[in-house]
Amino acid sequence: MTGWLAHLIILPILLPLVASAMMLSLDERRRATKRALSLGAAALLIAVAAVLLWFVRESGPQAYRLGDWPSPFAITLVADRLSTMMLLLTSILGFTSLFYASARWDRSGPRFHALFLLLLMGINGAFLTGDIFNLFVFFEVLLAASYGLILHGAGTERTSASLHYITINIAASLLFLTGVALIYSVTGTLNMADLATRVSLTDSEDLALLESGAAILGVAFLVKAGIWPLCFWLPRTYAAASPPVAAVFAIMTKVGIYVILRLSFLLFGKDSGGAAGFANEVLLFAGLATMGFGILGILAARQLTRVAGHYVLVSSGILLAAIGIGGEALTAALLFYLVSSTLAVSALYLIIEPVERNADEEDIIDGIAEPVFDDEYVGAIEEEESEVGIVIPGTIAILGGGFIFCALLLAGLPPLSGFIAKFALIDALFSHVVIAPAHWIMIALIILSGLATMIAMTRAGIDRLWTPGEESPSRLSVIEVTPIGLLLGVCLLLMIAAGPVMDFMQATAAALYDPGGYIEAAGPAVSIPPESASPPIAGYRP
Amino acid sequence: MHDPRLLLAVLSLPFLGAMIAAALPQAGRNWASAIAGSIAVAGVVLVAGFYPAVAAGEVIRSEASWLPSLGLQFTLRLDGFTWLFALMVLAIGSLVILYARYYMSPQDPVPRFFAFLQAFMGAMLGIVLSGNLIQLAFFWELTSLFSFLLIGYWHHNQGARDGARMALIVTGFGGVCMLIGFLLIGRITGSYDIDAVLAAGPVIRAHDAYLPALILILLGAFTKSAQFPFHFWLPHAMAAPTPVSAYLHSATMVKAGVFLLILLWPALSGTESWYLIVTAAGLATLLVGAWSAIFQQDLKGLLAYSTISHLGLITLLLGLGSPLAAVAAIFHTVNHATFKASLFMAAGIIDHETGTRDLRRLSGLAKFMPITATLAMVAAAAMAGVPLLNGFLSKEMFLAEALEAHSGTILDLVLPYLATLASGFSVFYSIRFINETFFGPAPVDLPRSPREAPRWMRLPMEILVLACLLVGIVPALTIGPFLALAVESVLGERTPSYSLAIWHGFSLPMLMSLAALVGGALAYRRFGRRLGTMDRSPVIGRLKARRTFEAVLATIVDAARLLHGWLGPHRLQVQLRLLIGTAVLLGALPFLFLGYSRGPEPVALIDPVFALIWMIGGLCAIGAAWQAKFHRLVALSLIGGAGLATSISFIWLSAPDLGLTQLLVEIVTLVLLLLGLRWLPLRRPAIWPEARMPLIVRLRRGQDLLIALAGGTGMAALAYAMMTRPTADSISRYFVENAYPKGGGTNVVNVILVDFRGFDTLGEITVLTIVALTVFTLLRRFRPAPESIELPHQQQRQNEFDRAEEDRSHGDTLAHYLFVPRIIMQWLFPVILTFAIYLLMRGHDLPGGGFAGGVTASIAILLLYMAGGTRWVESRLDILPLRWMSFGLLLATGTGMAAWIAGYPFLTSHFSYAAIPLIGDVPIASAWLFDIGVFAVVVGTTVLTLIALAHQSIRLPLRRKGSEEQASAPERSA
Amino acid sequence: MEIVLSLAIGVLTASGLWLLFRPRTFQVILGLSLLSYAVNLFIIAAGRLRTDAPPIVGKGPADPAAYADPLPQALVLTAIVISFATTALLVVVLMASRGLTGTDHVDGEDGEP
Amino acid sequence: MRRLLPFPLLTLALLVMWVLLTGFSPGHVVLGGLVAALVSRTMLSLEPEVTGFRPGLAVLRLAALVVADIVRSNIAVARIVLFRGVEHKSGFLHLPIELRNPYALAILAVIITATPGTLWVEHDARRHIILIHVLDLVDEEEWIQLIKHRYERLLMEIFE
Amino acid sequence: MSTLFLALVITAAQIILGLSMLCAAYRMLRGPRAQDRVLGLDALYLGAMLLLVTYGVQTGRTLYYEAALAIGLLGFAGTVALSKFLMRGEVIE
Amino acid sequence: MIQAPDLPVWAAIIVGLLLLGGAVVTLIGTLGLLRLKTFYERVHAPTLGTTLGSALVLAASMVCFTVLQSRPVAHELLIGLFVTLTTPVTLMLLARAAIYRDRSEGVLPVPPSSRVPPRDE
Ligand code: NA
Ligand code: NA
Repeated sequence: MTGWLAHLIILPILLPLVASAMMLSLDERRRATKRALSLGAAALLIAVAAVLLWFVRESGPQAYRLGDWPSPFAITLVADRLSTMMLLLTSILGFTSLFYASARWDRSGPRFHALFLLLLMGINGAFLTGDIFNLFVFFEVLLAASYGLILHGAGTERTSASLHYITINIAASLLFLTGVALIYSVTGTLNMADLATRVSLTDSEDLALLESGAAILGVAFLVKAGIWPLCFWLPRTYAAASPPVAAVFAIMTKVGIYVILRLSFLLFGKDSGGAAGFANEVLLFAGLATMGFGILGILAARQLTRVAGHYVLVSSGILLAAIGIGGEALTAALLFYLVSSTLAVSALYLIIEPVERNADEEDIIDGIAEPVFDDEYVGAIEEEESEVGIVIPGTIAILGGGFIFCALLLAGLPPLSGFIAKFALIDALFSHVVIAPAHWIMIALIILSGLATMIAMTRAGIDRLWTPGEESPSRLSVIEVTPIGLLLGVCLLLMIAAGPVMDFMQATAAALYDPGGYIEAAGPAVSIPPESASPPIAGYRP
Repeated sequence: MHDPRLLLAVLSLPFLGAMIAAALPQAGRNWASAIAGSIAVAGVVLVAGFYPAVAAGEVIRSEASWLPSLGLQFTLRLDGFTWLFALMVLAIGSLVILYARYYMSPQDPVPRFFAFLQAFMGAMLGIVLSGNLIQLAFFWELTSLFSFLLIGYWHHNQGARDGARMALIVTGFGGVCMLIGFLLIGRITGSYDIDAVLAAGPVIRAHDAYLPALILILLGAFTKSAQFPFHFWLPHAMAAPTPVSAYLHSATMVKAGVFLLILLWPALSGTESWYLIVTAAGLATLLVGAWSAIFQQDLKGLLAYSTISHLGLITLLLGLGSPLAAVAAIFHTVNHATFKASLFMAAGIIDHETGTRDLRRLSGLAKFMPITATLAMVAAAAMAGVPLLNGFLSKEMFLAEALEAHSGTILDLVLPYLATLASGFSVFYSIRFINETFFGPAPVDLPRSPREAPRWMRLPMEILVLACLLVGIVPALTIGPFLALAVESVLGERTPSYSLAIWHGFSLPMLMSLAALVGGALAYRRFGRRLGTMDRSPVIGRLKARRTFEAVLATIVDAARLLHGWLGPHRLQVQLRLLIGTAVLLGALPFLFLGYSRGPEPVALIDPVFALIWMIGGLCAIGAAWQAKFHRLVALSLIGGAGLATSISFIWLSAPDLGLTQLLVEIVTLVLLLLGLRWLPLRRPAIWPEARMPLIVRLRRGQDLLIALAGGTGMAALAYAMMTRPTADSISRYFVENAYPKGGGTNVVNVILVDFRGFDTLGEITVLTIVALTVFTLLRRFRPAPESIELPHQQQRQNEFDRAEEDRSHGDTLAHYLFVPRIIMQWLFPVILTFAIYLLMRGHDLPGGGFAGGVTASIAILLLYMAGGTRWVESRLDILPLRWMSFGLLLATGTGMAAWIAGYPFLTSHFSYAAIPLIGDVPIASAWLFDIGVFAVVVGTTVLTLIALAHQSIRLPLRRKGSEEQASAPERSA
Repeated sequence: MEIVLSLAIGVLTASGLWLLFRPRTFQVILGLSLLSYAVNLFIIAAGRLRTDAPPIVGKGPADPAAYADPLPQALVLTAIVISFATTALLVVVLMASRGLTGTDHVDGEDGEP
Repeated sequence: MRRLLPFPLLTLALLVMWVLLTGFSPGHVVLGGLVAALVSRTMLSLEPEVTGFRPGLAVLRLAALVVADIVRSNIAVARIVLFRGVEHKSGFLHLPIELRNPYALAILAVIITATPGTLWVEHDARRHIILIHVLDLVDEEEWIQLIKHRYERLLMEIFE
Repeated sequence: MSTLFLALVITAAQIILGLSMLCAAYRMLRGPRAQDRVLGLDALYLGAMLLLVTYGVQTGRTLYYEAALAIGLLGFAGTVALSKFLMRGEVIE
Repeated sequence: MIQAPDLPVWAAIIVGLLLLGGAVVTLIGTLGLLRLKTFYERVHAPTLGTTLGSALVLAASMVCFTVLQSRPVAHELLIGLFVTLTTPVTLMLLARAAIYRDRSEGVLPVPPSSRVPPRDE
């Protein structure tokens, strides 16, 4: 990448930063300007991410050395297939959620747009950075913004939930720092690509220290990813957040997953021995446990937001277990699943609120209905209700359609991308030479999760949308419908264009397995000879 | 005319029609039905057009790229069998659409109905035409989905909602199992393509994974075709509008399972497991369905159970595994579709015209609707297997096959008897259906006065009944060639010779048929009267599958809640214990494997002062841990002590910048915590006196102590191991070497912060900004606890005193208290500001920098606030924290972006000397501008945070007056 | 020296963790403060102990061996700032939670002390 | 000049502070001057009361006196701390005061408090009484005279 | 010779200052009243400041001066806040 | 142990003595914290360190750096000045708060004849 195009890599970080910094000096009353500014920035982010993705697909990983310092001394941003894919996903979610928020949610507290854009900045930064400490910084940016966004609109539940969320994340951040310190103390570098080369050269004496550092670091990421038993805060926090915020939070667990993917392949790739294997087992079993827990949560949920939250856990579990099992095919499948499930959860969070808007505050009615008629069908006779369908008002029809699509996506049923994702995952699991018991368990859990989702979603959907209520449904604004439609449209596109998308994922997985391109782009250039000291030279460094 | 691409048209037309229908206005009944009807007819025509090619033995395939990397093409495939099936789906579909046009009430939002119906038809066609298994599963799940919508079409009825949900869950579950089965098949054969799979039959059957794959696929087929014990969803699906039942339960939905069994019959059948599982399931279904059908009081209920029974019959035939049985199965599939569709239509007409389907209330309708009655009688006779009707032919074949020995088990022996018995039941309920509806005295007290159905509503029935008759009388001329085609394409070389003649002479099957007919009729004569009083079928009725289903679901949910509660504690403390515990465990594991050792480097001599400092620091830390519960202020000062020890350590360990910064942050944090402390409740003494503390609490504390000690020991051990190892070849070497020559600063730490790693700093000030915004946002809505709304008790007392004394006035105590401090703190303000600027400017070369300077400036402002109070300060100083933040961020970012102009990456620093007379060359680095940005952000954020907190106090009087004034001054000043 | 610093880190960590597990928000905040001291010292320790070698270089050639590792120091500075910010936030959330739930228990409900 | 430098003494003090901090060089004097001038202007918005400060010999005399007293008091207090036997009776002391200038009062407060053994506790601005705590309160009257004669008079000279 | 002497004396002075900090810490820990503890903290800060000055002398570097100055100029802010909290129940009114 | 700066003997002696003196005075002050009986007595103790103790230590530093850099170094004066200005503020505020607290709890450290501090309860 040369010329002006080269600076494109940093735009996903700078664009939201500058836009929000500009908004800070704008008065709170100039809402329209702020909306325009933030939506414009979010739309631009999609374009930037798309161009980057296209470019990276054509020409391989690209690095951006901040401050023009040589690698590995500079903080390096790296755009490769994986990171640009995550960027694109983030910017799509960001745009749709912001769009949705402008229906009314951005009015429930001051500075919503600034916080939202800064969240996007943090997420984008975490995806782009090739430096392990800079990753910490961006984690903090995105976490801080997420604290702000959760609290947006205040209220008891939000505050209580965020108290847990913040405390746990601060504790996790301290673990992050500890891990980074350990890794730095052994390797002497922070650049991920450089780490990759240095880790393989580590003395066996120092290996335990390094692995301990990686493990502690891993715990920090696993908290973000929402792994059992470190995930109990997640469903509650997401449920407490306002819908557009929860919708964009769908990407947050994926940041943790992304980092685990990135670092596990860079640091403990195919060459490293026992420790990596052990970590994989931890990931696998914790992932399976997370799936199990998520399934229980989906079944146990009394509110749709909790269903969604536990689905997030299930998807985290699937992704982590799949990382634990490994293999290129499975990695490609998990990437596809990652994209699909993220979009699905996001759409679900957006649609829950209008669906529940009509319903009373009550919980979903429990699974068992009154046994009106028994095994033998005698119902039709006793039912005095007229057999004329009630006219579904447009709102309900649209909501119902959207809701069904979300349910299908989550349960992995056709015609949206969830089906392909599920198929690809199981297919990859079956493609192993030996199908271990853990693989069977995982397959069973994938299926069970789909069923549990279906049970919970039909229960909720029937209850909320099909059960006639006295009130007439409230109005549904176009601003709320459009983003949901956009997200579902993307999922439909993923289904139709499954071939090329899956090809992309496979190439991405292959690149993860052979990170040579990444290391070449972002790692140390050539050994730098010590500079002979001289007075500072004026001007930009040559 | 057999362009393979036309297959795509056949498949997509219904979906297109569905979309059009969905877009129609609610009153568009005629349009919707007309479009749907023409699409179905067009489909029939298109499929019929493929006949010559199919008849020539060709397998028509149309492929498009879909997921090539996973071995998936979007393939449409048409052979003799699927041709017949597709034609059946479309033809009966057309008739049902015509019927539905008249059945559905004008008030119904029928466009939606036709949209769902067509989409369902499309999905069913998708199953039939799929050329690979995954695609088949795809459409399979789609049929579940659309049947859900169709069954729940009258969703204002509880029964419809429950029925729809049950059908979806049961068939959806089966579909997923089937998908896994397919994936296993794919793994065995290396392909999902149906032709490839069919060709690989022997490989599949010999494979280890055959049995699991078989079971999974059968689960899919059985749930879909309502085989025992999954049959219970079908009767409940009768809550759907009758046209839906007529379609779903004759030619489509339930037949999908049968279709799958037939399709994969060549590949999967012929093993013992196939025989045992499929035959047993079919037989059980046959009997259970037939038995239950006898006792139904609802017309549709009777038909539903009869459907189950006939599906069982087909399954049983397929289970037998002999080619002849397969022929019978295919034949009966078609026959059942025709007579059952017409019977459902009859039931619908009766319901439509009389307002009830209750057999006990209906009677003597033949007088009122003679044509319908006649048609229904013919169809029912076909169902009962009366000669000269199509049902008779396939049932004969069934009975003949039942006589054949297949396995050498007990089944061979009992099968003929059970088959005859089931046939007898079938006769029984057929007679009951006709007799109790059409014969007997005229009905009384019906909701509507019965009359003949409209002409066009009867037409579909007439066509179907005609088909029953024609096939029954001249099978070879009508169905013969098509059946042969289908059989040929399924069985291939194994196609047996069979005859479709009506009369094969007196044979054992004939005798069994006769016995069933006579026996059924006699039994009806004997027991028919008593049926009206029974509310459920004997024996089978006790199974209560539906209630079991609901109970199972409820149990699952309850169990899930219980387990979820156990496995997912929501308490923060537990979560933190788990987090730290996990970290300690995982952090320690590598040492368990690789062993712990200190490094080889010698340790430095212990500096007694340093040790002393940490004696103090450690005492403070432990003291804070000890005191934090009841003596918060004390704990706060002790934390300050520990922080001071940390600062000194930084300085001792050659980090003057850190020491300075830590000190400054310490001060601000202390004030911050004190500001927060004002809003906390007074701590009550312990609930339990130490001695009577419950055991569980003791245990929990012991556990906490254990984890805390483990964590502390772990960190200490890690630190020790780290410090005693030789230094790695660190990248900081470069920073030290180049800080001055390339970064233009001698303070390497600062050059790293603003230049080498300025990007981190940019992120860090962003975090500050975000937090300040959040704090500000949150505090705008802040609602204190009731007991902290009042002024602190100290102030209340002091104000009271001021009021009580004659020569004092309100606020005197405070004024006197702060009299001297205010003067000093006020004059220190410019001094501290100067110090702040000094720290900022020297940072690049010596300890200091933007952050330290910014915090110092904030402390200056903070002191003013403490000395003068909020109103005093804000009436004098116009602090615009948001502007500071905005300016700082933009300056820092802008400095970074300026490098773009010269074509360098973001944050590339610029360095030059400005020649100033008298003073000489003054170095000016862009990094310094960046640091000013940091300074501004830090000032803005710290001040905003503290002010927002402080403002809560002056908002209180307003609140106490009950005023809901929400605006706060920082916002106004922003 | 190394052993003293290790012990210091250990004591800070243990005290901080003990407080972190307490049920009152204020205790938790103090615990996090202690933990962040511990972690900051730990990061410094990652650069190995050097006394009297602050990384302030002269204007001539600089020998990296003569100076304490500056990188961990820069990292700690960033960490200090961030932990200051999050502490501020936590204090405010604590206040808000206390105001809304009426208790300063971390779970918003007064159960065990 | 007044407009430009509203607090010349403050500006000068800040400049001196700057030079003390940075070391003397022409560049720093200029820079320090700029900073001092700018920063001292912020005092404008704080609207401090007029000091009424008149620099003169009295300032030096006061300083010398204070230093001497502080050293003496250090020794006295050290004795009390170190030797348990030393008799001391601590207590509060009310002191009517004639000083009205707030700056003078502030400086008195600082002096009294900075001197070991005495502590300015409170000033009642209506009754013009100050409350002092004395570590070694042998003779109340002696203390009153000490403060009034030694410090108050000098301060009145400087400020009023 | 003089360096050795100085080194010893400085270390001795530092230890003495450390002990004085220990006394202050004792007061912080023991109280009995909150004001005692705040007083202890103030004394602790003073000791720390002097310690930093001695450290500057010991190392012959002026780098630590700013930290000492910061304590001298700003260290009182914390104790002021604590005192005001004790007196008024509120730091900023 | 850190290598001490290389000073001429006379300077080393001066510096050493000043340092020791300052440290000892400070220690005496803080010993007061331990030994004095009431808070109002203890509150006097730290002033030893803030006055004479600081002065001596700062003087040591001044001498040391003046000798080392062979030009007058006086920035320690600033520390002295600031400590002198700020310590009284703290002590005043603290002592007043202590009196308030004592009175509100019924302990009267000030003779009741005075009407200066608030009378609570
Ligand atoms: Na009064
Ligand atoms: Na004093």
